[in-house]
Amino acid sequence: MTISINCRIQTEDFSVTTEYQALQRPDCGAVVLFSGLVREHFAPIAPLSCENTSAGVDRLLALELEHYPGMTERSIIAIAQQAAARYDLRAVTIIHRIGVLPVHEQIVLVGIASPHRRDAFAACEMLMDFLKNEVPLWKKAHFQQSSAWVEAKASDKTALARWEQRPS
Amino acid sequence: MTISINCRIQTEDFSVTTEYQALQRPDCGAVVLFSGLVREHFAPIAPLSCENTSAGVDRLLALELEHYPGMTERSIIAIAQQAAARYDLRAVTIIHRIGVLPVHEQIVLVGIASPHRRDAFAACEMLMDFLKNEVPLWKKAHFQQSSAWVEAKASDKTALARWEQRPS
Amino acid sequence: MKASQDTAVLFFASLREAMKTPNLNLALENPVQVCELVQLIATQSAAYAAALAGRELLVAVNEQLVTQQCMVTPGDTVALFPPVTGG
Amino acid sequence: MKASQDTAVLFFASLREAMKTPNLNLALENPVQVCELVQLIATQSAAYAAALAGRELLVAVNEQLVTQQCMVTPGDTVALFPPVTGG
Repeated sequence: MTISINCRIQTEDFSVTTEYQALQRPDCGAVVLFSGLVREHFAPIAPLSCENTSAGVDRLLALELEHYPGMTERSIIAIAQQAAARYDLRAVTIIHRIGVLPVHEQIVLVGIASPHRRDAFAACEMLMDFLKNEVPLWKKAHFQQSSAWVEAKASDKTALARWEQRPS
Repeated sequence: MTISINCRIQTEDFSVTTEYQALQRPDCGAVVLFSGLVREHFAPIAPLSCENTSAGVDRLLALELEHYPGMTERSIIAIAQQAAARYDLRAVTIIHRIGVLPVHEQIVLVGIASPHRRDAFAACEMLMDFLKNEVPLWKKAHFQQSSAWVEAKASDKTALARWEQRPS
Repeated sequence: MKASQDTAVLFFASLREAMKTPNLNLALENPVQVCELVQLIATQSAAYAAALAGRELLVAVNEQLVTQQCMVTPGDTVALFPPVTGG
Repeated sequence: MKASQDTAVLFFASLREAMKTPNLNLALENPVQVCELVQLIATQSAAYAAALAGRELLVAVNEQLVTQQCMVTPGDTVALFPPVTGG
């Protein structure tokens, strides 16, 4: 069974349409896509309530993504291969953007094509958890008045642990 | 918090691009899309091996989707509301096609926009499990030489049970 | 004797094909259980009896999924169908 | 005395900003543990010591994540960075 793995780190935007079409396989009944976007109301540590944000508390303008050229690309291919070893996948696409990404911009795309939906869902969610914990990428939040590096969330580590408990 | 629920039963094809754009919300960092397609090598009961299929065993031409007009639409809205009551969702799109769908055609789309990826993934997967078990839709497989109604899979019932065990 | 009221019974998918009709109208006088209603249809013809026999059936009354023990009131719409396979 | 070989140490994200440089070259003569290498950098200046102190650091040696106890061989590329936050 061949599997096509397509991983890219890029500054330019990606097209969900193009990637969705490229993922399709005649023997795949399921395509799952995850798209991560820069949302408003982003708080680097403690979440701000909507009321505070709209009342003029420092507003997020953009996220800046830094990576480790070489290692980041290799890490992403490595996690794609781990997912492919664990689930019945036929195509995996991972695109992560770097540089300055204003609010509403697309940051990351994970796309999976599989004969069966459960494999596609599990692999997509696993890859997002691995991306959040194991790939050298760092976010800096640029607010109107200040900037701050985003701190790693405990909930992302917890999410990662799920994949260690499950049988492969 | 407002939530937009968009459910449709239709014979015509849908555009993942259009639905993806319609799902995006300024406060949503996560969009998860599931697209189900008519795959080759489809077997209504026991799976055929690829060897058999390519060796000329009865080949799938199309799936035909039957529904219960009125109840199907209401059931889909009901499951979307159940997902929205359980997870932090801002937009839900469910489109299910009916009629004759040749191989490679799109059958179903479930799209979720949420502030957080875990809610988006869980709701999307829950909705697919509910669609497979609780919504009046039936597939008939048209092969080159014969036709057969698709039988319900035990694995889909098992998948459904997961949502009963989890806390809401 | 009470006036009877038409109760529509709809069939879908493989059951519709086996029944060779998408629906029947039954003149019910009193409420009956779904399972009694199915028996009633089976007594109408050997073909119906054969179509309904030994088959896992789901039931909706007025577009709500119910059990075979649910009561059907004259005038209700009943739907009988095999386990669903959409998605 | 052995010839020393340049060992590149890269810094990323908040650590890069705190160190005020994206990299340093250390002339190592013998293999050292990562934690010893971090100590070595901290002794070079008070600013480096402050940047490295009390911070959760991840380490990659030749682009592979390793622990602080891992040995660094002269000529390796070491990267130090805070916990990742991509995705």
